[in-house]
Amino acid sequence: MKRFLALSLLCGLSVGPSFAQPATTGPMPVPPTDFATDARRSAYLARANEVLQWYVDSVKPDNPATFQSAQIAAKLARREDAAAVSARIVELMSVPQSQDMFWMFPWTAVSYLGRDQLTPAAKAAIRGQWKTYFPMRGDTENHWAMYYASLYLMSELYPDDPADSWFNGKSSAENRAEAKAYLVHWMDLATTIGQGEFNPTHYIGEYAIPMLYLATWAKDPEMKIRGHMKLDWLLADLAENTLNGVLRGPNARTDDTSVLQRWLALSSYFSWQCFGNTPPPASYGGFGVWFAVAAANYEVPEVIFRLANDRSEDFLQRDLKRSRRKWRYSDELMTPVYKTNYMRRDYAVGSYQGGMTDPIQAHVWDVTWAVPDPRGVHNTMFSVHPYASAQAMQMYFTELPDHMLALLSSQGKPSYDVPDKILGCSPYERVFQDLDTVIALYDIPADDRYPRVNGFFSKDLTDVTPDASGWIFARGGNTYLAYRPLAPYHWEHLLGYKQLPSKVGYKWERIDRGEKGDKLLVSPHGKNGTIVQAASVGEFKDFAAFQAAIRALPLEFKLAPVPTVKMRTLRGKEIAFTYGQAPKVDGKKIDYAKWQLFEGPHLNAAKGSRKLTITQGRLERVLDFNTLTITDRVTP
Amino acid sequence: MRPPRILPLLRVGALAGLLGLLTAATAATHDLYLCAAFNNGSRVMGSNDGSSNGLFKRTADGFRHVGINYPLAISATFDPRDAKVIYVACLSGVLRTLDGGTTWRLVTGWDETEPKSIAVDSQAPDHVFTGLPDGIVVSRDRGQSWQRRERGLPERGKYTQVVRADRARGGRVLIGCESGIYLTENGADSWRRVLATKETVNDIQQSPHDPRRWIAVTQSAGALESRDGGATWKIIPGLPADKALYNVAFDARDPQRLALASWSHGLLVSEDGGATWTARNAGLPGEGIPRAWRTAIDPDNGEIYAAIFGQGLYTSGDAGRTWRAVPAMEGASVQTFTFVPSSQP
Amino acid sequence: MKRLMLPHLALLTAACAVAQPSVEAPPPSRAPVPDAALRREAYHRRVDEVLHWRASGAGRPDPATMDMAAIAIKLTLREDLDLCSARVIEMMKDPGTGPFWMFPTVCVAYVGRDLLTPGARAAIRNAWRTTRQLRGDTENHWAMYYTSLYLMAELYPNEPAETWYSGKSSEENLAEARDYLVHWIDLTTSRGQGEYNPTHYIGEYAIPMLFLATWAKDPTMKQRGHMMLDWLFAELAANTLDGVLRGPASRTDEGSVIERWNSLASYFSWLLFGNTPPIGGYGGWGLYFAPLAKNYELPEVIYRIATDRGGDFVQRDRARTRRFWRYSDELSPAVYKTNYLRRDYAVGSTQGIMNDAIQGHAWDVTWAEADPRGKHATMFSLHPMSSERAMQSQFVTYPEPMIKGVTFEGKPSYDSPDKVVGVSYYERVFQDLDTVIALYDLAPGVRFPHINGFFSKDLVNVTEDKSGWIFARGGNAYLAYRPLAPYHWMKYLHRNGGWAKAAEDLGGRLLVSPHLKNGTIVQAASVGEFKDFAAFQAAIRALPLEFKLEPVPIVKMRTLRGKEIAFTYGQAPKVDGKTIDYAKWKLFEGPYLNAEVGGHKLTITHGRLERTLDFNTLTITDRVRAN
Amino acid sequence: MRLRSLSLGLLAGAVSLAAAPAPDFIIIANINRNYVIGSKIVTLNGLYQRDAAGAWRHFGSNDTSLSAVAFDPRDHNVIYTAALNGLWRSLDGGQSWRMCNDWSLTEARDVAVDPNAPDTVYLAVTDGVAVSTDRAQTLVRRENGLPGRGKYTQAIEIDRTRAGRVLAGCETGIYLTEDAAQHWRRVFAATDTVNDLQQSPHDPRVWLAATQSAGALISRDGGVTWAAFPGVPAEHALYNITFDPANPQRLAIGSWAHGVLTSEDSGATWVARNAGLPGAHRVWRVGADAAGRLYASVFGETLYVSDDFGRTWQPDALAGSLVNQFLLLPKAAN
Repeated sequence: MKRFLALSLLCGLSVGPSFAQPATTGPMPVPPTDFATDARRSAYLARANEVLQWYVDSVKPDNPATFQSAQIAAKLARREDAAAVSARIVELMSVPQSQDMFWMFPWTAVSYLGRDQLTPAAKAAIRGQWKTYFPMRGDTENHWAMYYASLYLMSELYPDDPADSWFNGKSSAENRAEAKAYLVHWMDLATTIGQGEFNPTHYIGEYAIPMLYLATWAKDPEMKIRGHMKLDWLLADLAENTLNGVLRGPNARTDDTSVLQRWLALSSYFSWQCFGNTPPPASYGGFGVWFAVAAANYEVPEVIFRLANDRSEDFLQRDLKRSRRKWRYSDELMTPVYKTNYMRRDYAVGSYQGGMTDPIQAHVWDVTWAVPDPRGVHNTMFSVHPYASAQAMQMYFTELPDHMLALLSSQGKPSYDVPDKILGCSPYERVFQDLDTVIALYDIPADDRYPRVNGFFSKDLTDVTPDASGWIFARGGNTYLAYRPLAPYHWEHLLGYKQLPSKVGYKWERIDRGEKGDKLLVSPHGKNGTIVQAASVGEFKDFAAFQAAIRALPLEFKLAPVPTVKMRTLRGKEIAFTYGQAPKVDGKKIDYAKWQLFEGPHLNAAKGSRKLTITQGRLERVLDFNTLTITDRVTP
Repeated sequence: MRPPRILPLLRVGALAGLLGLLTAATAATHDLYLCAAFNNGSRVMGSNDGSSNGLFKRTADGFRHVGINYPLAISATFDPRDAKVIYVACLSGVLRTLDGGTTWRLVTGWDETEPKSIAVDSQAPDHVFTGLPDGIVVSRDRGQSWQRRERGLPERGKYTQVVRADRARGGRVLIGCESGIYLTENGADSWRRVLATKETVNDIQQSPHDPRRWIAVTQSAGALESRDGGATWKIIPGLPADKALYNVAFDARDPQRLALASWSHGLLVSEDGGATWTARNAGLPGEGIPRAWRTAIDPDNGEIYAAIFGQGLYTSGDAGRTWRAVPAMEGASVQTFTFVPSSQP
Repeated sequence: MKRLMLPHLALLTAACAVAQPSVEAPPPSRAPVPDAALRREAYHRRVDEVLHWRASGAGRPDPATMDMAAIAIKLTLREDLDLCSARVIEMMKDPGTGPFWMFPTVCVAYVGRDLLTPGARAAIRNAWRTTRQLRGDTENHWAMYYTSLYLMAELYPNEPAETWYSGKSSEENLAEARDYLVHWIDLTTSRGQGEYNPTHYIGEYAIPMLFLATWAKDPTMKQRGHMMLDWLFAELAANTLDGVLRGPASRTDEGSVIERWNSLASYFSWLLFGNTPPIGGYGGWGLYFAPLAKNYELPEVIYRIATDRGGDFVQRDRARTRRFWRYSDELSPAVYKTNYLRRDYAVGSTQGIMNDAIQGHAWDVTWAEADPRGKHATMFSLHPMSSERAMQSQFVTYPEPMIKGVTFEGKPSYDSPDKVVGVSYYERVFQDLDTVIALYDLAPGVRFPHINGFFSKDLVNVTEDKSGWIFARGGNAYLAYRPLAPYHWMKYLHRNGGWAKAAEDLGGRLLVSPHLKNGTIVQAASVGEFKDFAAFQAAIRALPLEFKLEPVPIVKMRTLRGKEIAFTYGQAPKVDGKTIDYAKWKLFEGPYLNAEVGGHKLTITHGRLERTLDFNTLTITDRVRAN
Repeated sequence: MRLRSLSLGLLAGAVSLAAAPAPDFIIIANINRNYVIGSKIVTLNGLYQRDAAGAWRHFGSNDTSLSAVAFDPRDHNVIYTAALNGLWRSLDGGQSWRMCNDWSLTEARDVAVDPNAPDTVYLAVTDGVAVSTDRAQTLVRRENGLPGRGKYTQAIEIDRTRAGRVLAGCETGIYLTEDAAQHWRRVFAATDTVNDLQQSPHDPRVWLAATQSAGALISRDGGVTWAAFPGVPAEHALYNITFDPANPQRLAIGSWAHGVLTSEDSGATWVARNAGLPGAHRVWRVGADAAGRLYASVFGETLYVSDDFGRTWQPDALAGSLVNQFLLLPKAAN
């Protein structure tokens, strides 16, 4: 067992400098108003340089541990201290390497950044490790993106080396061909039936960085433009799914922290770096430096920049994504994910249809609200079925059934097999969202490990008001929220996790923050459901008026034989939704088969098309992988 | 305790009981290879615990690491003509050495991943069969190139955990899949299902005494036996079917002795050819039932090996009645045992 | 009268303290840098060289050394911000007029929009109220004028008419400027550049276009600026050899005609392609490109065209003459331009047309030099026309004062019999690959009834052969020059830029052929194509050649490349019996640049890279052809 | 030089200037001899008015490119100037200006206001004629009857006796409209440019023209038919022609090649009057003030004045100036 990425691994390399990160701890960045090329460009470069500066400053002369690959890359990117850098590389390369693709891409970056700066000895030292150290390819799409992009670039940097000079016994040409074939295949998948690790809170770095490297360094113009296009694609997806720079909506893979504090994700580094509209997480997310070292070679297309920053109009975006590969116990290798995001100035509502996408780390739906400063704020509301299952694990992992649950906690996932968990998807959940109404229905077998539903109530909600009507009203930021559990419930404190020092694997302690912490609405009933509706504070005279409006809405539901809800939403839509059946809106069935790869005011792509059209105002950018064409158009 | 960092040769402890083992090992006619990792089972991609992992070969001084330090090596197979030709199924694909482990090549490409098991057709040793999470690839040039050969396998349900070639008849291979056992008799040109299961078939073994006799263990269908070369199967009654069985081992010296590993039941031994089975867990580590991951029986001396998940390797000279820890294997996770006749060049 | 030349700003900024490394260093490597990141870094280093050169010492101790370029650069570098503001206020007390004042001011206004003090910004803004701006009369003037007006109107939107010198509101100014720029782009992308193949004026287009691409708020104008900038640089790339601009030029000057490297175009080649040294002071105008240069990325396909030539190529383009206000049946007749570029030399020409009254350059053969600085690597002939009527046709002037005025305004060479710049009514040119035939039929009574052929000081082995050919070698090119009428030699005296008061002897000769009916044939070949010089000469001599000069000059010949050419003054030339039909010429046609007349769409190609600039849909498309 | 919209009764006979309000004497002068587009203007250029003391007072915008000026007869605060940029208009006596044209009109050569329809303004440009009927707020081309090519228009002059009757001096001759430029017809064919057109202040039917290669012309039928002055040479360009407002017999021509040519017998005979002017002639414009004093602007030199109709010349102020127009402007009602 393996492969649950803990990002802290790489952060750990930068031995915690004691000085401040200006953007992380400083005031909220002012959303850009000057979209001129020079203003955007200089601010973007300044942000990248802040990262580099921070790393350069973190080197302590008397402590070699503070001088690692990230510091090396930062110095090379700034063309500083090439001699010292070379010497340090020789030193670092003199011992066996580890970390697999997380080793590969940094050292690929160092090799390229240093190709005209490093001593021959330093270059040879790195190159030598590509023979002696055998990095694993991993088992996720992000692993492979890093692995193959790195292998591709290194085999281009050393284009004619024989098979016995590479760890895997393949020649440069063989490695290059294999890497290219996979990357093309992956891009093909992602641009026809959707991104696998969609809406990534963290993994965006593991795609964006390799793609930036391809765009920057690939010699083959095809791979160069592919990298460029895919990077645009990823950032367009990010831009469209962020509100004030904070990623919203469902995620293929995330973690407990990012689910509660949406801002605290690597994606916030990318919003900061590329869009300038939210602070970066500490240490620039750990991975940030690897983007920053090559950031100058990329320009965020203006249409994407504007897309990230303009929330003057509400919009609804529907995307098609993919589940992780289901090796077994599924009729389909990759099941389609129908993702919805409804974005308003004050809040965002996002979901997919429920069911299994990733065995451990998925997040299915939520309502998140805008806050002036997102740091430390748990600005979200959602419910989950706390599902834990060996068979679900086996679906995705090529493992025997018994040991995985037992090991998760030592692999950094202590919350997987606990009844009060708030992360993960379930085969027993069905979700339907129409604008800012979400209905989640549950039909959990009685013999399930945890036959209950956990609803998350943030510490940052105000005026939480259980109403006689059955609705629970609350306010988050400038958003009124109404939460309707469909079965009896009780409240618990949501316990937090504290990581304990450990030499082997991870150890955790659970913490109760008491009344000051988050609360869990626990509804211990297998047949169950949650309805959430949201509205802007500005839409109602006062809280009471919102409550009255919610109460006035017709709502019928029953839970047996399967949960079913009929209701009118705050937006006047008549919804009929039965567990296991296609939802109906105003009498019309939702036909997921008709969903496009992207559909909305800003991103559009037909299923299977390999072609994304990004639109914002009069700007349009088309990324066409069929013809390897980037088209920038301005509508007159 | 953790193994020393960066140590390809595992040091041998001074346990008296060990000497017998080593004596046996040095006198053995088989070499034993293990696929093992020393990461306490908690391998996180990208982590660094400094351990040496992958393929190990038993030597007089203990288990010596061979070749690449690869934490997720699953199984090793060798060319019956030339034991220097070794195939290792690992997370990245199939690793092959032609020189006994000095140099290696990852012979598969991007579209083969996470193989679990490899079989070489002893009648046509250039033919290599690899089981993947999504089916079967076959090489007819000692692993240099690979083709999918899945005619007769279902579109879904061909997750393949184990691949075994019939040593008696060329082109005859059995595979244990998610949806049962499939058989080819023409070198994988076509397959047919010979046993249907709902969950994965975890291991298949051919009897060293009677090539028509096969035993399979499964995740939820218990253990099964075939007496007709794998064409038909029947449940072995004495074994539980409620929990997954991981693997099974014949004793090449004694047709009555069998061993079976299971996470939930521990180490099960039969001394009557499989008619009855007894748990032999005393002395194995763990609270309650030991997490028996793999078992094997040394063809040279009948020692039973038990790999306990994350807790090392144990051996028993008395059919599991008592167990000894194998020194310097503490914390190891042993994935497979491969006995290679040492008479091979 | 007015409006001929750009002031030589390079002189104004010559007083900077630091060295200009690239100006003084050995010529840069011409090898292409395939690595995009290294290429970008090298580009940025060149930009920084310009910025630091101009910033260094400017303003301290003498504030008067801070001109607008220095202010823009210091603002870009975030240096001496207080001084910048003070100096802006000072300079705005006495604003200039016209596009050459406007665009530097706009540059400072934008670069300083967040850095100048409110007082400094107000001073700039106020100058745009108080001081009338002349629009000028050339396309480059208007490009600068309207771009500047456009950007100021966007920077200060919604302001009333009385706050602008034009008496028009921000919106009116914006609309007018936009309309003109769109019109100009429309004209250029459908019928060709007016001031084509510009040795100097490229700056006066490229800088405004970069301003638009960087600062225009209206995305359509931003996109147009970006696309035109690409268009200009694609043209530059395709017409340079080793970074030096080649071929005919709509408007140029003596310095650039005989020393082709010595032009602002070389600054752009240096900055963008890195393959030739920049001219001194970075061409003066280069200082206004540099502050923004890092906001532009030269498309790789253009870089490749400039630096990575697969082989010899012919590029045929269409362009336009300057507007003929009178004395012409057409306002702006078509120019048919040919450029043949090889590794060792380039041959370029128009069909022989009065494209500009003063500054045209119709054809030449230029060769490559390891270091182009100071080299007169060119051979051509011309009729030294000086004509009041020609002046009147393009200027709103009376006949007499114009010629005086031209000299008065800084072009004493215009009315000189031994001049080497200018086009003539009486010249017709045809080029096939590396053969040029120029025929002359001068009207009796023309002011200077002779032909001047330019023979560079850098030619070697100039050999007057009894066959009538004059053989010579320049660099790795063999040259054969055939005057069709008797001639004599005279010393070439150089008036630098045409404006220098003194005529200097830099070396070189003029072949002067004082006959109205006349002609010149030039053929070129690479040294590597022949065993030795004698073999080249023998090959030329062996070519069938017939010509007569009466009643009009006519030449029938076989070229070194085996083509049978028949060319009669005033008639369409024939190649291998086939008449050249200029009506079929595309806007661009060649291996790298292709565009249809009226198409508004340029396709730029190199290897697997393609970039399309489509003004119909305001679309930039980058494509990579898969392997 | 043009005399426009004048209430000529006031001027006839050179009456005492003290008796009636003297007309304003206005010129367009450029004093920046080294100006090239882009260089700094260090002197005042454009409109000058002579004050009572005889000094030249600059007003309006400093513009080196003005070629002509016209005033609204109803209100002299409304000023139109033809300029490099096109047409500039002031509504406040020159304090503020509006560039009335857009990019499609440029290098205006002449401007005229119809005294009988004073909202109507005619603009001569390098490629034709534009007309405004709203005091130059909007300008439209009106070229029906002008040729496709050959309509370079140097001079535009309005018949003060009839609204909408206008003559245009073009590359290809003189064109007449009688319907406010709805239609034009050619009344005189030239091969080069017609440089100047003037209507007599004494007899509105009498018109003069100066041309580049057809000599000087006179029409006695309101510009419908034209005849060359036999005594005026035609081989060189004539730049402008003027009446003497004080004396109907007196005419003067300015010319680069010939200098000042004068006639004191209504054009029957002509003599060169260059004594006292710099040697190489290069006369750019001639003009006459209300008192009959003759002025000559000499290219590259300065403004000269003669009190004896050209027999002797003295330098005036404005050294280094080049005058593009002399204008006598009667005092307006306001």
